[in-house]
Amino acid sequence: MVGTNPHGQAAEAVVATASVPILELRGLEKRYGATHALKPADLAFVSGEIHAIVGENGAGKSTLIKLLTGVITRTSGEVFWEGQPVALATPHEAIEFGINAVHQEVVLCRHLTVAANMFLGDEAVGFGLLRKGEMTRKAQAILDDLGFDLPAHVLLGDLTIGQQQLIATARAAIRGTRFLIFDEPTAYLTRTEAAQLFALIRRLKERGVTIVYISHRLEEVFELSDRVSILRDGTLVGTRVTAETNETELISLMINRSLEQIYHKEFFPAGDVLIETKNLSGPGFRDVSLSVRAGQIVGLYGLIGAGRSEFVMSLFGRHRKTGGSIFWQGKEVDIRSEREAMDLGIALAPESRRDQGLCINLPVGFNLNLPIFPHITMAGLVPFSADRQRADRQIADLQVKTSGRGALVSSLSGGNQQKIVIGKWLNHGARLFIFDEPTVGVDVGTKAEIYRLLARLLAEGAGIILISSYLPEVYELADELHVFRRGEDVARHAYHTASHEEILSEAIGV
Amino acid sequence: MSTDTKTATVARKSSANWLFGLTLLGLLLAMCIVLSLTTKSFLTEANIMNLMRQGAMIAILAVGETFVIITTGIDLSVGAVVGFCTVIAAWLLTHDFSIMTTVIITLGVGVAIGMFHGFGIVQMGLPPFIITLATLTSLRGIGLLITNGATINIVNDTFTEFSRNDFMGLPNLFWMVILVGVPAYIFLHHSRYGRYIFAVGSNMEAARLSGVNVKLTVYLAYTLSSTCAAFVGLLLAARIGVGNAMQADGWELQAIASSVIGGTSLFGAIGSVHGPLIGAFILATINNGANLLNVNSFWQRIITGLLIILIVYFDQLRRRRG
Amino acid sequence: MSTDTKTATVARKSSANWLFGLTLLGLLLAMCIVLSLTTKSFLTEANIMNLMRQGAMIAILAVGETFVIITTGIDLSVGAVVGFCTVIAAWLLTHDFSIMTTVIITLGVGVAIGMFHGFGIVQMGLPPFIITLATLTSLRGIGLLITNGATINIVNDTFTEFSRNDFMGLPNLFWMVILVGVPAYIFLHHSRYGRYIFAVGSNMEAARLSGVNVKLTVYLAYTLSSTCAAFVGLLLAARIGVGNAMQADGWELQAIASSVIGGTSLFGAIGSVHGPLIGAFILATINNGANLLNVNSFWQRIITGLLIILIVYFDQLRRRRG
Amino acid sequence: EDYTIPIIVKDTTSFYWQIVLAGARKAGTDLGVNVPELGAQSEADINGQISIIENAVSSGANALVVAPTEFKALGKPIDEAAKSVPVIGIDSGADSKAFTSFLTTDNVQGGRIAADGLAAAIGAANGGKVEGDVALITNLPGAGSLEQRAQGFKEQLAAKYPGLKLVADKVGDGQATTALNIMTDLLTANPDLKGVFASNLIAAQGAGQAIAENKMGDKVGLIGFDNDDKLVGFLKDGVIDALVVQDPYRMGYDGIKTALAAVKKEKVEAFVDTGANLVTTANMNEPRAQELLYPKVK
Ligand SMILES: Nc1ncnc2c1ncn2[C@@H]1O[C@H](COP(=O)(O)OP(=O)(O)OP(=O)(O)O)[C@@H](O)[C@H]1O
Ligand SMILES: Nc1ncnc2c1ncn2[C@@H]1O[C@H](COP(=O)(O)OP(=O)(O)OP(=O)(O)O)[C@@H](O)[C@H]1O
Ligand SMILES: [Mg+2]
Ligand SMILES: [Mg+2]
Repeated sequence: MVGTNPHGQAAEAVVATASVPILELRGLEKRYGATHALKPADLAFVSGEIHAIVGENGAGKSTLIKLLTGVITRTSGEVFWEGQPVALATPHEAIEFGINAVHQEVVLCRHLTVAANMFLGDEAVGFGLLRKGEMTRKAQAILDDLGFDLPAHVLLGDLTIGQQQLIATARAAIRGTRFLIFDEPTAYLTRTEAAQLFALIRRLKERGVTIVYISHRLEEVFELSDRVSILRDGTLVGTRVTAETNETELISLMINRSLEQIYHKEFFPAGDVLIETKNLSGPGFRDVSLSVRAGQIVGLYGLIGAGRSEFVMSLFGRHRKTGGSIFWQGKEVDIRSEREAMDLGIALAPESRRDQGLCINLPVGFNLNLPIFPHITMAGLVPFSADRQRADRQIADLQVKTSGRGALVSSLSGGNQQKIVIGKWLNHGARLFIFDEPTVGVDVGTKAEIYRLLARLLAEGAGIILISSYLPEVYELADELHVFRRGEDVARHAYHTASHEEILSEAIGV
Repeated sequence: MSTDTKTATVARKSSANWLFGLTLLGLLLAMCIVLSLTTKSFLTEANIMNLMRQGAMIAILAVGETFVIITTGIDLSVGAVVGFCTVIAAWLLTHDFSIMTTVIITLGVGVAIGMFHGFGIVQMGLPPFIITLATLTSLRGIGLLITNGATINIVNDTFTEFSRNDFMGLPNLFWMVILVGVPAYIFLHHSRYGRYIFAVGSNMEAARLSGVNVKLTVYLAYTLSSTCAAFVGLLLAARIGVGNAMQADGWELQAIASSVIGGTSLFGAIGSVHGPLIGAFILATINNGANLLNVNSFWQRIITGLLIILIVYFDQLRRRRG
Repeated sequence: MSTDTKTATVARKSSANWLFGLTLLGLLLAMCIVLSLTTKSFLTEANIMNLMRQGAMIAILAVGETFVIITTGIDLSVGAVVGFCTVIAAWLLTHDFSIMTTVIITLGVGVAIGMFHGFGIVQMGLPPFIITLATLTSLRGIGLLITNGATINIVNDTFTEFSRNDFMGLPNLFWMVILVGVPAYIFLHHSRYGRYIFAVGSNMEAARLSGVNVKLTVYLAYTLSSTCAAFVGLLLAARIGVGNAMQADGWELQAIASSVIGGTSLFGAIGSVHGPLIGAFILATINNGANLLNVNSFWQRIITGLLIILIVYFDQLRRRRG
Repeated sequence: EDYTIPIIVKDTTSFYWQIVLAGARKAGTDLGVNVPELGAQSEADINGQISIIENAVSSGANALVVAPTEFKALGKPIDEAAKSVPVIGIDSGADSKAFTSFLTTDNVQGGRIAADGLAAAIGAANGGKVEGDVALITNLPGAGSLEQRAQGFKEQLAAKYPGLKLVADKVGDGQATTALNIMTDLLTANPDLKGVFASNLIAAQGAGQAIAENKMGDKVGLIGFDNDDKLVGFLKDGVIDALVVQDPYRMGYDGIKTALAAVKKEKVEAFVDTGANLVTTANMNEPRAQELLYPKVK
């Protein structure tokens, strides 16, 4: 089923002649006004290979992909498809060649069904009418075949963001019959789902599909790819055969310096209990009892939809609890609004930056200061200087790659947007920081910085709840690790007292 | 996994979707029953026929408007297009064009206006609110210029009688609702471009990335809306027997209200064809009922406003509980 | 059309934001210069004073409307609120309330209407379009009921003269624009709640999770809009010397158009106070100029529509180019 | 026996029509007839009025009293209605022979009277010289009676007053403020303007206000049409020189009375001209003028 187009005819298997480039870039370049997002690049993709692309946030990876799929138009340069120059001016044209992509931010229609999304733009039609039943059946068959346990008839908007990502993958797989690009596909996936995805990618490769794979997780790059290209600051700095390189080399090419340790972990003596829940229940989770002490990171691990986000949303006053109690520094509290939570000293960086974290069409400085306007307001007005200073300091501290505090957040690359989501809470003076998937889409260098930042917060006497679906992250950082499954807190481990496998099986529930 | 619970709720929602249409219909029926009991004249053949005639034109406008709203747009010009097209039709008929030619040219004018809106939105990048507001203003001006601020009499009796006559026991005007509604339903819910209208309204970027011709889809939605309005212009010209550019003032708001009462979301991507039709007849029934009950015309306005709030509110509630 | 080009546009625009305001002002000045050269009466003190009076009311409405539009809402009721408040003011004055009391009560009515809108949107979850459309309909009805469909003649000369008189060489009505505009500017651009209005318009959920009281902000925006409208109602009552519920019909569209011409985005999160003010005076100048040039009233409508398209189009172009 | 005779006016939201309704209401109480008061949303809302007529007939009225919004458009619907019940026309005509009786003011004649009044006012202000620039302000396009007034006004100017030149023929949007703005701009653009005819209540309110604001009452003659407290005030102050006043109260009253007679199969007058009168600052205190200026609305 994989690699078949929606009408069911088998795609002609492409015979991989290893030396013929299926797609070749010559001097491809993209400018956004003053920003030089991609400097003239030459690169050839060999038919049938898995080609990884790595680079820091804002290095130009997504830009390259958007150029190849006709989403944006190039400033200059040429693209050759099987030796012929092509325009690739519209997505439609790219799809005609069999080029498709799973883009970084999930771009599908929430209001349409899964099946409708999978066949969007290429519907099955008979006598001018849509064959809805047939499409739903086919979509379901494809999903089942891929091993994705997802229904085809539901509205896309009712799935979690990770599940949406899988649908996007399935969709691209049935349409990108020759050349398929994945832009950070695992950012929202858990281990099991990532494993399903890798299986899919390998099957596609067997069918002769050329694959471009972008990820910030280097172990994935080594697990999957044949060759890897490195982008730094819009410049293509090199291409390596994966088997002939190593992590250290890639990192030094990416950030132009070496990085001895990504997971920066410091241990602090546990202080007083900041927050404690007793049998807390709410929408999406029940009976959770845990506590966080100053100087401590409590990690929450689980599969997508395990209820971790729901749990912290209740701590933060976004949802009302339905049972149990919350104690803040020993006193029972009822947190009814986000503002109340903030006033207690709780900060929350939510998981979806686009939906929950950022005012995307407002300036960087505005977003950074949004939670602290009440603190810097004087006589009802926000003084310019305070506004400016605080924003500039955060931008410098977090090394946000932006033209300034006045730039709109939407002009930042994904990883830099994530820095804003976190950065807006650092000025707030909170004692308990809740980070929900803080490193989604963040490059290794920045990740290391964020981990250092966590340590700094701990040193200042804060406590942290860290949610991550990326096991190594919580595993390496959490002083205490809770495993969630179907809304319940099913296991608790002290630092490094359980193996990855144990934790994973607790999360899956086998 | 959570998928199971989600699937369940979703399944309930999507099955409630059809029920929802039914329930609005239920509301309409309930109103009719109450009026039948409280007035002796509501449930008479003559009155039901009147009601069908009175709701028909807004119903057709609301269907056209719905296409546009689903794409997250808005078409403020429909009332003006109706008025303008009464003028075009009247002018053509008084200049001895045949009815057939008149109908074709008038609908062609509708198509042209819709294309112009598409052009403004797609090519010039104007907000739909602005371009259709501008056409509203200009079209009234052009219509007034053509008639020199007066009215054009239509002397063609075949044409004017059409709107008064019946066919198989139903008013011709109501047949026109069916004539527009059935193809519109098939188009919106069962054709490829109908689906693209939803896709564009849901996520324009996603639609574009999927190879959907977004521009064409936008053109299509506005053209359909203006063409429906031109068609209503023909019906109105037949009904009032004159061409007058100031007619159908404010009908755009009634069409939009009908559409929203019928469950269309102004944020796009949610809507149907049957909903707006029911919405339009609910509004017509409110007016008809108020007249029959001899409600003071000022109270009638107040009640209409309150009922709109109530209907949409309960509709939201039901959908939320769905 | 793609997000990227859009984003790029906006990014550059934000630095050009102030310039953009200036350039619209440039357009206004250019129109004035052309009219000064083509008519002998435009550049007379009397006419400039008239122009200031003529643009003042829509300008104030547009400012109020802008708050709402920035939150991604819309307030269709402002015209009806103006008409309704002329009735309230006239009724109070003819019942021997003092001017002070009349002003306070009328503004209080505006606040109440705005709160009601906030309630409908926040608590009942109604679309802004619907709740304000419903108030539009109902308020006209209530106003007509109060006046019994007629007009209330205001006999208080101090009150009616206010709109005619000048202060320091500028018409009182224009001073009222300044009186509203300056605090509105400070509020929107420099106060905490002003910023929350932008945040809510950009991403309601993100604003909420950042501790913004979203409900209060929405209440605030609608209350400001209705209060501006009530204030304009007072000014209008003074200017035409009567209370009449049907006045200011369609002013909501003029206010929205002024706001959009002034650079406000109907998708929310983009807007200013100076933009809508300039937009309103551009529209007033178009009408004033057309009258002075003795352009046929029907042509005047056509030209207004075309100019709206042109102005918004070139404005978009300029913003795109930065 | 209980009779129901609805009165259907053009637009319930204006004072003029409220006077008509008041007359009809009075007739209703006097004669023991049930009189539903109906009307369209505006004077241009033809379709709305047709629907109201349809509803009134099907709701079992014994007769209808109708003020047609548009001559041609209402012809067929009135023919249709007259098949079931007697129809009495008031105020304006319609293209139908089915009216049992007809009580109207001739609006074209009203326009002529306005022209005469304006000429007289200009003559009085300029030492007998009837010449100079004049203007016409129509409140709303597309309303039949306003078109007829404009027509009569222009015809009379052309026929009788060659010295008066119509320099501006302005059409507003139904708003007093628009009429006010138009009038202000007219005064600015035409410093030699001698007179203006504002052809209905709202237009006259706006135009009067502009003249009062600019203190041009002595220089510019203003003729209004119809009346309310505001306009009578202007008339007193000399802002308005004359008002063309109809007898709406009588139209309403006699409309119902005639309709009742028709229902009872009594003989009724087929055509009654209720007349249009010129009320000037000079004659406004005469009893008949007072009766017309201060109708018993409540
Ligand atoms: N629409 C835009 N307007 C202006 N600049 C842009 C736009 N999109 C991207 N950029 C800039 O182009 C550069 C490259 O961005 P791109 O999204 O390609 O980075 P990336 O390598 O995909 O990073 P990440 O790993 O964070 O996704 C960045 O500096 C970014 O700020
Ligand atoms: N408002 C709600 N009411 C009831 N149940 C809900 C609600 N919102 C979410 N849920 C359910 O709660 C469960 C937990 O979802 P949640 O998104 O919190 O998981 P998570 O562990 O944070 O995973 P992810 O990595 O996707 O964020 C899901 O089964 C979801 O369907
Ligand atoms: Mg990227
Ligand atoms: Mg989560």
